[in-house]
Amino acid sequence: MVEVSLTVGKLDASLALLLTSDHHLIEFPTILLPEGVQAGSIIKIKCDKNLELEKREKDIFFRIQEQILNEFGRNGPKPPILKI
Amino acid sequence: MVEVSLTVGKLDASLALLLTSDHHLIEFPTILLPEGVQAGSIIKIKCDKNLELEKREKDIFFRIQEQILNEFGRNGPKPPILKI
Amino acid sequence: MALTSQASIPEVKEISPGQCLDERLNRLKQINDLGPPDLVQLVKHIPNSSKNSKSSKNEISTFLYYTGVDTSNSASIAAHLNSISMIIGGDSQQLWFGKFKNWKILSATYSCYNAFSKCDIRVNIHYPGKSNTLILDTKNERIQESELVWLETYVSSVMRSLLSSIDDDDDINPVVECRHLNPFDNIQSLDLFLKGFEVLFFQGPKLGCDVETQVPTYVSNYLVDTFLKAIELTNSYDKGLEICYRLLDREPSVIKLISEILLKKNDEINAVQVLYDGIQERPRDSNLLIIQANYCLEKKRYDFALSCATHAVKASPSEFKPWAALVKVYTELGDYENALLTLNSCPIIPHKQEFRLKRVVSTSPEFMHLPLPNDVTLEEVTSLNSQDVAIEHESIDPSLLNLPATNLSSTFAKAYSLLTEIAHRTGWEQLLKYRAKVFVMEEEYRKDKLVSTSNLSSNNSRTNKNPLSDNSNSVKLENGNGNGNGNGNGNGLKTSTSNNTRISLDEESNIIEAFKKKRLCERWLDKLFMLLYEDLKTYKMWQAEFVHFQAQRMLYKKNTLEWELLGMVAYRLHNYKEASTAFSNALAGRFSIKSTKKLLNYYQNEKKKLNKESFNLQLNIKTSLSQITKAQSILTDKIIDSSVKLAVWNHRWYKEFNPLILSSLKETVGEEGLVKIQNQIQAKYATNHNGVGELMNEYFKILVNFKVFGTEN
Amino acid sequence: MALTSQASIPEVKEISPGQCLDERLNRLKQINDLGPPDLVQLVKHIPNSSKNSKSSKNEISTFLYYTGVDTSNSASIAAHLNSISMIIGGDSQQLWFGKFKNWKILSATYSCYNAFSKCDIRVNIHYPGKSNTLILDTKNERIQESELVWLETYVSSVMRSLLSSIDDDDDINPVVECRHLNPFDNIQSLDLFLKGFEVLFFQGPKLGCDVETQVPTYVSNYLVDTFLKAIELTNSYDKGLEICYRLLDREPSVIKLISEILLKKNDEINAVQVLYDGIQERPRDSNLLIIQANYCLEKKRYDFALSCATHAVKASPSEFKPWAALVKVYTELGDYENALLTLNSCPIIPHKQEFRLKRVVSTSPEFMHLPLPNDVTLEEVTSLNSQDVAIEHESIDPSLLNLPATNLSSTFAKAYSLLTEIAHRTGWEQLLKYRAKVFVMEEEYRKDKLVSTSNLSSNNSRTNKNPLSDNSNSVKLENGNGNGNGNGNGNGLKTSTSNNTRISLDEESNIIEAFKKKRLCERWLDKLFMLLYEDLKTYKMWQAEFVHFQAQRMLYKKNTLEWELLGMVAYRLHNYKEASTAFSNALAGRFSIKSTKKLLNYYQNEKKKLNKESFNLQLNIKTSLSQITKAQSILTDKIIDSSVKLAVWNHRWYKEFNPLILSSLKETVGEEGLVKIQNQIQAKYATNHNGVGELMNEYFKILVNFKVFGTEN
Repeated sequence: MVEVSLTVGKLDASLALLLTSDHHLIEFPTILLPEGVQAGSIIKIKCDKNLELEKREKDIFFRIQEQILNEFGRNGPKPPILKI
Repeated sequence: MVEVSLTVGKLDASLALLLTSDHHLIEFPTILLPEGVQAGSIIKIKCDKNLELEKREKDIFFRIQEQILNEFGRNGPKPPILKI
Repeated sequence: MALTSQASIPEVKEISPGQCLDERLNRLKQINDLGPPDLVQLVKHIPNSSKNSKSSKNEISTFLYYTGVDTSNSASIAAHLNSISMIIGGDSQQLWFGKFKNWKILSATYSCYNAFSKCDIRVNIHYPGKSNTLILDTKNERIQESELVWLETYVSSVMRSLLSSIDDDDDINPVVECRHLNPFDNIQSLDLFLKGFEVLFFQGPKLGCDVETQVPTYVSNYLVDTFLKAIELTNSYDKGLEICYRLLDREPSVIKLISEILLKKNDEINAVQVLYDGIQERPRDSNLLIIQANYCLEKKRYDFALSCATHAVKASPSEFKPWAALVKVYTELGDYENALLTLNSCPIIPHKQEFRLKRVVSTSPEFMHLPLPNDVTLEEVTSLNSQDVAIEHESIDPSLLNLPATNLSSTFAKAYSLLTEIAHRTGWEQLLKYRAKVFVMEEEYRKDKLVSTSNLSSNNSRTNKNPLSDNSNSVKLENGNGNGNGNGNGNGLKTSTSNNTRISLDEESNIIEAFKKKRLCERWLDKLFMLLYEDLKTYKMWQAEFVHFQAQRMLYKKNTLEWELLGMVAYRLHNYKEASTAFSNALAGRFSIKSTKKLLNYYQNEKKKLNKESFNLQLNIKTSLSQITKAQSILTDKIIDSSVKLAVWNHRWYKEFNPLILSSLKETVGEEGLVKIQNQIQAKYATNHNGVGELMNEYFKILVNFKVFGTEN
Repeated sequence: MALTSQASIPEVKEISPGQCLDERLNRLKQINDLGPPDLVQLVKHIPNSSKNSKSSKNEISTFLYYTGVDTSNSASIAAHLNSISMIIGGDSQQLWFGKFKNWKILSATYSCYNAFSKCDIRVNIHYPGKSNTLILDTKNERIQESELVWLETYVSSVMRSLLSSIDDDDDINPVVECRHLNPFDNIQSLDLFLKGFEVLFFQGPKLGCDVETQVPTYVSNYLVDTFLKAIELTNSYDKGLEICYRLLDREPSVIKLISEILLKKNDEINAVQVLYDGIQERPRDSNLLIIQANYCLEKKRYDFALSCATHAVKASPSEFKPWAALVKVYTELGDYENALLTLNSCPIIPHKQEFRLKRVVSTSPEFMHLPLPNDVTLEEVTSLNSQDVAIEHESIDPSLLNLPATNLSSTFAKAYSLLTEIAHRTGWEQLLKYRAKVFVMEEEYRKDKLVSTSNLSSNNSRTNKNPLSDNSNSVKLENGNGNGNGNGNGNGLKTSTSNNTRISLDEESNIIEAFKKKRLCERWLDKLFMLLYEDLKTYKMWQAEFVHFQAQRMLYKKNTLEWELLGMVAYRLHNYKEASTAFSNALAGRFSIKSTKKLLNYYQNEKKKLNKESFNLQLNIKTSLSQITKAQSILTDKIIDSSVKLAVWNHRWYKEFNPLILSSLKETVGEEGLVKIQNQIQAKYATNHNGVGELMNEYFKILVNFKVFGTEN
C-alpha cells in the first residue's frame, strides 16, 4: 500500500499538478481529487491493490472465453453453399 | 473523499495508464502505485484532503514571513557609504 | 507486359541529363517510409538525323516511375529495361510532343529503393550491351551486392506496389508519370516474396505501420500487411499458414497472423480454436482480443464481444484499434452513452500519414509526355474529357464541394465513421441528448465559472438548451442555424472541449464539482460533431428536395460530380442504399472512377449479404429462392461491369495492376466459373478492335496461374 | 545624432526599387514577436551626370535598418529622414563602392512596426518637400491614424531598442546594416514611453515574454521588462513607482513591480515591507515569493529562502523560475541531493527563442555598403582585421571550438548554469555520487530488466560502478574515457532517462520496485551532464597544462580566440577568476568584443563585492582600508578602459546606444563624479583627432540629462 501527501500546485478542469515533499512534479487527473480541493490544498492519496475485484474480473473473462469456444469452436456453422 | 477502482492498462518506469470502469483513460505516476502492481492489476485509490497538514504548513509559512519582516523590514542595514 | 505499347509508357523530359538520379539520391536521405516508386531513366537519340539540325536536339533524356517490376536481381531488371528500350526504340516511330520521332535508346538506368538497408539499387545498360549494377547508400557510398540486399530490395518493391494501390484516388497530387505492373504474375514471384517475408520478418517493425497503429510490432506493420494482402490476393492461405507456424516457434505473437489467415480462409472453427488457445496463453494480447471481438460482433453475440473488446482496451490502452472495437460493440449494443464516452477516450494519432507514392524529381506539366494508350478502348471510359470535368467542377455549389468531412484521414476518419454510425442509429436529436448527458457543455461550463466567480447561486440549469435539439423536424436544422452566411453554423453546438478549458482556474475549484460525473469532450471529437452537423444538413436537404420534386412530378437533375459528392455524404453517414443510388445517377451522366469504385464495393457487400441469406434460406425457408438467385445474378452483372470499366480506366493511366479488380474477379470467377465470365465479357464489352477482351484476359491469366477456385472449369 | 557622418550610415542596394518595402510587408504577416527593426528606404540619384551615361545607372535605391529613432509622430520621423538625406546628399560626395558619388536624395521612406495593433507605419518624403504618412495592416489595408496608434508604435520601437541591445553578440547572423540610436536622449522621450507603458499596460501579455517564462502575465512580459530597464537606465525610480501605484489599484499583481523597483533603488526596508504585505494578501503569488527568496539568499538566510522558494514552486509549479530559485536555495544550503531532484523537475521550455532583431529583406554581401566611420578611432579597436580573426579561427582545435555547451540557450542554458553551480561546489566525482544516489542509472535499469525477464536473482549491485567515479584525480577524466576518437566520451555515464524508458514493460513490473525511491533522470538533464563532462575535461586539461608549463618554466601560449573560448568554459563552470585571467590574456593579443564585455561584467561584480566589503569594514575592521581603496581604484580604471573600447567598437558598427556602457558609466560617475571620469578619459584615450572624447561625451550628456547622481559636481 502506498500513502502519500501532496500539495495541489495547479488545478484545471482535467489535470492538476501535484507536488511531493521531495519535489516530484506529478500530473494528476482532476476527477480523482476529493470535493472542494483548491490550488494550495494538501491531499492524501492511498493506493492499494484490489485483488478481490481482480480475481472476479479474471474469472468472468475466462468463463466467457469458454463460452465463445463452445459456441463457435466445437461444431460451428457449415460453410455457406454458394449455388444450388 | 474519493475512492475508485482502476485497471492498470500499461506500465512503464514513470507513467501508468489506468482505466476507469466507465472508460476514462488516466495517466498516473508509477511512483504512486503499490508494490507488485503489474499491467492488468486492479488497484483502489482513495483520495482525501489533509487539512491538518495543510494548516500546519500554512502556520510555518506565515511564521517565517513574520521573521523575515522582523529581520529585514524593521531596522535594516544602513545604505553602504561608498567613499570615505 | 503483353499489352505494353509505346502509348502506354509515360515519360518526363529531364532538364539536364542525369538530374533525376541525382535528385533522387538527394531525397533518399530524408526518406523514412517505404520509399519512392522505382525510377527508369532513358537517354534517347535520333541516329540518322540530318546534319543541319543541332546535335543537342537529337539527344534527350527522360524518366518515368514504376511499381511492380521484378527487382529480385540485375538480370530481371536488365530484361525489363531491354523490353522498354525495344518498345520505345522499336521500328515504329514514337509520337513525341506532336511529332513522330525515330528515337533509339542509348542507355537506360533502373533505380529501386531498398527500405530495409536504406540504399538505392541501380542497374544501368549502355546500348549495345554493356550493363552494370551499383548500390548506393544515402551517403552516396557504395554498398556490396549480396543475396540479402537483393531480397530486401525485392520485398521493398512488392510492399510499395501492394500498399500504394489500395486507395489511391484520394491522392490530390498523384504520380501520373508512373507505370504499375502486377508484382505477382507468376507463382515464382509470390514464392520469392514469401521467402523474403520469412527472412525479414523480425525487421518488419522498422519499416513502419498503418495510420491507425501507434507503435509497430512484429505482427502489426507494413510488411505484415503486405504479406496478408499477398496471401489473400493469390489464395495462398496454406503457404501463409506454413510460414506462420514456423515463425510461431520464435515469436508467440504470430498467433495473430494465423488466426487472421484462418478467418480469411473461412476456416472459422479452427480460427476460433486458435484464438482461444492464444488467449489462454496470452490473455493480454490485444490483437487476438480484437479479432475475437470482431468475430463475435459478426455473429451478433454482443455480450461476448463486449468482454473481448473491454479486455483489449485494458491490454493496450494507448493503441487506437482496441478502443475503436469497443466503440463498435457499444454501438451494436445500443449503449450510446458508453459508445460516446469510449469514443472520447480513443487515443487519436494526429500526424501520421498514409503511405503514398511520392515524386522524388520535381518537374512541371510542360515536360510531361502522357500518351493515350489506344490498344484498349471503351468509348464511355476512354473518351472522358478532363476539361469537361473541370467545367462541371466549377459549376458546383462550393458548400457541397468543400464539406469539411471530405478531408478527414487516418484515425480522425475512423473516429468519424464510428460517430456517424452512432448518429445513423440514434438520429441527430437523440445524439445531441446523449452528448449533453455525458459531456460538459460549454454554456454549462461558462455559466458555472461565472457563478463561482460572482458568487451567485442561480439554479436554473440551461445545460441542454440547445437550439438544435428543439427541432423535431430534422430538415429544419438548416432554419434553426444557418443564417445565410454560414458563420452561424453550429451555434450553441459547442461542448466545452478539454482544450478550451486549459485556463488556469486557480482558486475557482467549485466548478470542478459540477462536472465530476460528466466528462470533458476532446477537442477533436467536438470538431467531428460539427462536421457531422454539416454532413447531416446536406444530406437532409437533398432528401427533402428530392421528395419535393417527386411530389411536384419534376425531374430532380444534378450533374455527375454533384451526385458523386452527395453519394459520398450518404456513404459517410452509412446510408449505403442512398449512396449507391447517387453513385449510379452520377455514372448515368459520365464515367467517374470514384463512383465506380464505391459502387463496386457496394455491390460486393450486397452480394455477400445475399449469399449469407441464401445460405440461411436452406435452413429455414422465408424468402423465395428464385428471387434471391435473380438478385445475385443482377449483382454479378454489375460487378463485372464495374470491374471491366475500372480495368480500362486503369490501363489508360498506365496501371496494369489493381488489387480491387483482381479480387472482385477472383470472387466472381469463384462463384460463376471462369468460362462463363469470360464469355460474358467477350459478348458484352469486347469487339475485335477495342482490346478489352485481351486486357481482361491478362487478369484472368493471373487467376489461372494461381489456380484460383473457378478457373479449373 | 551629433556624431553621425556619411561613414556611419550603412546601406544595402535594392535589386528593384521598392522591393524592400514589399518584402517587409509580406513578412509582417508571419511576425508574432516585437517585430523587425525599423527600415529606411532611400532613392538616390546623381543630378548633374553627363548625358551619355545610362540614366538607370544614375538612380538607385537603398535601404538600412534602424532602432531607437523617435517614432512618436510623423514630424519627428520626417525630421530624422531629413537629417539622413542631408548627410548622404550633402556637399561632400559619398564614397560608394570605391568611387566618390555625388548622390542626392529623391525620396526617403521610414517604416516602423506597431506590435500592438500589428501594423506598419510608413512616412514618405519626396524631395523637395512633399511628405505623407500611411498605416498598413498585415493584410495591406489602410488603418486610420490616431494618437493611440502612434503611442503604440513608439512603445514598440522602444521595446525593440532596449530588448535587442542586451546580449546581441551571440547572434551568429546579426543585422549589421542597422543603426542603433539611444531611444532616451532626453527626458521627454522617457516620459512619453512611461505614459505609453501606463496606457498599454494591460496589453502587455499579448506581446510575449522572456524565454524563461512559460505564460506571459501582466507583470511578466516584454513590456514590463522594457519598463524596468528604462527606469533603471535613467535612474527614474520614483516616476516608475508613481505609475505602479496607480496601476496597483486596478491590478493587485503590480505589487511585484513595486518591490522590484524598490530593490533596484536600494530601498531595502520598504521593499521587504511591500513584499511582506503583498504576500499576506496574495500568499500564492510566486513572483513575490521568488523575489523574497532571492533577497533572503543574498542576505544568506537560506532557511528563510527555502520557505519562500518552496512556496513559490507550490504556487506556480508549471513555471520555470520558481523551480530555478529552489535549486539555487538547495545549492546554497549544500543539500545537493535535493538540488538535483529539484533541477530534474524544472519545467523546461524547449522551443522558445530569445527576442532578436531579424532581417525582413533578403540580400547578399555584395550589395552591402558597410563604411568605416573615421570620426572616432582607437588604433587597437578600430584596426581589428576580420580576416586575421578568421585565420585565427581556422587554426583552432575543433573540439575546443565546438564544445556543445556553447550553444545552450533559454531554459537549457539556465538549467546548465544551475548544474555547473552544483558541480562547482561538489566537484565532479562527488556530483556523480549524488547523481547515482537520486537517479536511476542506466546499467541499473538494464540489469534489473534483464534479471526480471530471465528470473535470475543476482544481488551484486553495480549501481555506482562508474568508470569516471573511480578517478580521484580529476585530470584523469580524459584517460578514463576519451579513447582518441571522441566517440567513447561519456561511456558508462548515462543515467536511464525518462525518454529511454518509454519501452512498454508489460508484465515486467518488478523493475519498478527497485526504483521507487529513485527518480528517472530527464533526458535533457542527462544531456547536460554530458556537456558538463566535456566542459570539465577541457577546463581540467587547460589547468593541468598550465601547471606543467609553469613547472617547466615554459611560456604557455594561446591565441586570442583560444583564450576567449577557455575563458567561456571557465565562466560557464563559475570559475570567474580563471575566466577573467583568460579573457585578459585574450585581450593581450588583440581586441575582442566578447572578452571585453565579459571582463566589464566581471569588473563590475568585483567592484560591487569590494564596495560591500568596504561597507562591512566600517562595522568591524579586518582588512586594511587603504588596500581596498586601492583595489577599487584599479577596478575603476579597468571599467573605464573596457567601456571606452566598447563604445568605440559599437560606434564602428553604427551602434550609438548600448545599455551596458551606459550603466557602467552611470555607476562609475556615481562613485567618482563626472568631472574626474571625463578628465581621465580625455587624458588617457582622447586626442585632438581621434574623436573618442566627443563619443564619450555623447554618453555623459545623457547622464546629465537624466540628472544621474555624480553629474552635479
